[in-house]
Amino acid sequence: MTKIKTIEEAVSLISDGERLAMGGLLLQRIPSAFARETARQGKKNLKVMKTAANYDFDLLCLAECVDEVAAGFVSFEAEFGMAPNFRRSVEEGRVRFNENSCYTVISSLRAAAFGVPFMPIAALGESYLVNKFRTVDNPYGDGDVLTVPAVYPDWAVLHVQKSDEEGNAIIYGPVFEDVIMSRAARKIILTTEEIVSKSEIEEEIDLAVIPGFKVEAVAEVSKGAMPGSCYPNYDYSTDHIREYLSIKDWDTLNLYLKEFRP
Amino acid sequence: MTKIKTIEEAVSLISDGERLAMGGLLLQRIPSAFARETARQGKKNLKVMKTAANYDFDLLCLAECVDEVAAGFVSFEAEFGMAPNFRRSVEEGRVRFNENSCYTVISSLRAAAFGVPFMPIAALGESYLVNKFRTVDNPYGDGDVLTVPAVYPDWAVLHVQKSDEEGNAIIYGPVFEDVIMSRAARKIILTTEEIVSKSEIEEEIDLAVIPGFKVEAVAEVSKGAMPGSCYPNYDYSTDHIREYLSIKDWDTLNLYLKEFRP
Amino acid sequence: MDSHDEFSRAEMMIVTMARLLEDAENVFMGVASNLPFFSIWLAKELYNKDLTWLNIPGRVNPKPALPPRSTVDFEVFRNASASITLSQIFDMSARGELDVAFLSGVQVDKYGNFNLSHISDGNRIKVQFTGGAGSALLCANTKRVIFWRTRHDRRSFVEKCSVYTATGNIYSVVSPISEFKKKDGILALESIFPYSSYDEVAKRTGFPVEPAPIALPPTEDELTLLRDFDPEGIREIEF
Amino acid sequence: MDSHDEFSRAEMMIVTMARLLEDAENVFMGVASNLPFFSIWLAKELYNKDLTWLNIPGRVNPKPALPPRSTVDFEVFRNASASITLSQIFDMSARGELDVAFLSGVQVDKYGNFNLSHISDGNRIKVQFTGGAGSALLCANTKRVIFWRTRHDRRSFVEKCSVYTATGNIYSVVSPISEFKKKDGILALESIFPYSSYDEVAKRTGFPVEPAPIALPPTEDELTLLRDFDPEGIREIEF
Repeated sequence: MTKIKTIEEAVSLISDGERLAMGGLLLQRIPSAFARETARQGKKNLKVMKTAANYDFDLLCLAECVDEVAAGFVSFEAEFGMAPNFRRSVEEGRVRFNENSCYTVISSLRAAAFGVPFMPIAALGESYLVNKFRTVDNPYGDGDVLTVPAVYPDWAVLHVQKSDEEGNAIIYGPVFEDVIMSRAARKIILTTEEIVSKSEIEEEIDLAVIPGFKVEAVAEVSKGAMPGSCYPNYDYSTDHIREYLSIKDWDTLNLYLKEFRP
Repeated sequence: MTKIKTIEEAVSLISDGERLAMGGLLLQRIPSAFARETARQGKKNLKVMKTAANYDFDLLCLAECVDEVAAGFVSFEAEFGMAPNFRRSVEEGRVRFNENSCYTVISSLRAAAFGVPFMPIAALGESYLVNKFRTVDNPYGDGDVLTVPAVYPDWAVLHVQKSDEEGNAIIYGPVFEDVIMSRAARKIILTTEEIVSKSEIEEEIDLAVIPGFKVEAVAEVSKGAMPGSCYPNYDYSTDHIREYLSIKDWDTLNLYLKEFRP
Repeated sequence: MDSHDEFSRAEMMIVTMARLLEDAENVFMGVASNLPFFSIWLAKELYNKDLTWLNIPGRVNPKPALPPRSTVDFEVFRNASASITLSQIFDMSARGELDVAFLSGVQVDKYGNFNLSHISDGNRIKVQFTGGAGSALLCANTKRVIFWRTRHDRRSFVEKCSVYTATGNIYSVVSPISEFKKKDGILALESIFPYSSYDEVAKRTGFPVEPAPIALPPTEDELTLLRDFDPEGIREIEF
Repeated sequence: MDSHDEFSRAEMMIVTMARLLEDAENVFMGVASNLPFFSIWLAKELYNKDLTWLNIPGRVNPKPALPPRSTVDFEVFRNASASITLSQIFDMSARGELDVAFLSGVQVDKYGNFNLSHISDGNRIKVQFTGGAGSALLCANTKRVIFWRTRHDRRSFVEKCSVYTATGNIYSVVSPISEFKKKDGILALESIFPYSSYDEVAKRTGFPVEPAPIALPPTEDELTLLRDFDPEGIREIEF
């Protein structure tokens, strides 16, 4: 059963207000084209989550598509500095930053992936994050145990190097939390550098870690992670990132979204 | 730092009474040579765990090396029938069968791998297994949640296709619970079809799922899973399994252990 | 082949179970599941090509060239659509995402609960069985469980199991001579296989059964496909 | 290069942290960890070749040909000994198996607790920082945490952080002009870098400091290795 859709069709599956776990990490293998199309379609009130993010989350803040960012870290790092639109959106009160530890993001996704209401976690010291979570009595020993609640994303949105038409996909290089996101989410949207034959996936079956059965759409988007990198296909684009970071108003954003299709 | 040892040296690291999570599943990629050497060295009171086992656990029962088997399923399946020595050992009271669901074995290992004292699990209906486990109040909703305790194996004993001298190892084909066992255990012993160069591991870095840092020994044992299979290297041996299943006394066992070295 | 020369008991069981998969999105077969293997394979060929086939090695939609002789046969590793782990399949069940699981046991009772654990004598294990593998989870959380057993006698089909390995969402129970469905919490005879009779089923069942129609025998299509795929008769291994 | 021409502040920080790794079995560097990258690389070259190097992409013991420009630079993916996931590295910390983690923050207080979250004004976020990444877990559960910060001023080194992103096992705090060690729950000046002075450190620190010896400058070996490996000066990117 083919799941092939255009990126426009894929993004149109998302409803305002839904929760998206977005794959990749920082600038590597992130669903950038998906984020741009989401901005073009003017989605609203999305909730996005990931351990450590920059371009995709920052753009969704700039385009006013999100009302909650759950993450451990949002920044473009040393070369480019902080994520300016994320930061401004939070400081101006348009976006709620549900700060987590990267570890608690993962633990919440694990609970959802495992179909259990919470996950016990290690102590977090006196971090203010502890106040967000509840403890239970250790049923097999003394003391209590900190927990995080399951968080079920409506969608895992992942960018991969190869997928067949059914959404069976291969990830090369670090998988980050993409596999656990795919298990935790109710449904999956893939963007892929390339749609390949089923036999090409079979040849590397041990790396085909995303099965197609929960995939609702596979959109072929070559360079779909740009301006991020997609190992080993291409590295990130400093020029593109600097151009993006220079956007200050809606007109420039619209021009940018027209220029960088998809 | 080289971890290369002979299979004899590797087994000698194990102390009587320790808990071993043994890799592979049923007849595939099981640490058979390790089990035979354990029998030769006459280890005692070991506790072994795996989801679904046959030859390795049955042999350790026959050789009276174990006092507890924790598993969901122990059988040679249709072609060869039940695991006779496991069964007799349990029925005669020499071995305690700590019956689990395969799922609760995995969940106990997950808790250990995650360093938390227990793992919440899905309901198990009215299964008698429920009596082994405790519930906690759901901290984020109504009702209570069944849990299993963390089980920390002293050793994960895994048979792999390729390892370098430091114990960085590649598994081809289904990994079963080998990865989670390696994370849950305090230390790891590997047997490997082949010790290869570090650069050979690097060439398939995405499949190098066992890092060497907890590995205490890597023993090169070609055909180390026999009479089980080791995909794609070799299939299981019906003749060998039938010969093994015909063993009825200590003399025959000793002859068998002499014949099949390592 | 059995005494009747048109089709075997194994074949009758296989097609009965295959026909139950017409509307299943995904189906899991566990350890030691020779007959379910053929049922899922046949269902994908004939009735439900989009069915997602899940198994212990975690190869999604395997494409075996030959029938496997074990749960971990290379035929179910080699060609497949994607990889998942057994633990993740259990998680799917825990999440309520698994449609059908095939399970077996040594005893099944009139409530559809079953025993694959042991027969005990007070605190002492008298007879140790294989253990229920994943069944305690799967039976309680999978939408529909098809229980299959290659023997049908009063020691297997009992009023009440001495111990419950697994309970829950039993949907159908298939034996060599009949099929039961769970209705209002009780196993009710659904059909009698063509070479059997109500009397035989009633005599061999340890709880009361009401009469039921005769099942449709395997079709020509079903038999041809099965026999071409399995010339060596691996499907008969447990008979 | 800084005003002093023999070595830069970045180099002084790198070698100070590298020397702390002599007896570490494994070391994790998180996101945005330019200087720790060089420290771990140098420690493996000079002081502790068996050290296990863990990072966000989960490549164990990467062998970069060039210094990376980001956390997810291909240089730390390409060649490595094995693969692990970030989640599994956090699990190692939860299990008490992680020896050293490098963490950073915008504010650190005299108790060694730090803030990488925000400055708030009652319930309103006034200044949003990047978030602490994995630090709440890592600081509480890793055996030794090395906190590094490329600025040393009274806004960064404070009496008490307004909010705690992470607290716990701070072992050393390294700034461009000095190193602190946590003693009896309080940060105590451990050494003053050769181009600085007690007065400067005291003036720039928002809590009381006692005098301490001058640190050993980078050795010839350390500098040669670093400069040969990093001719473009990636190590200076945050200065």
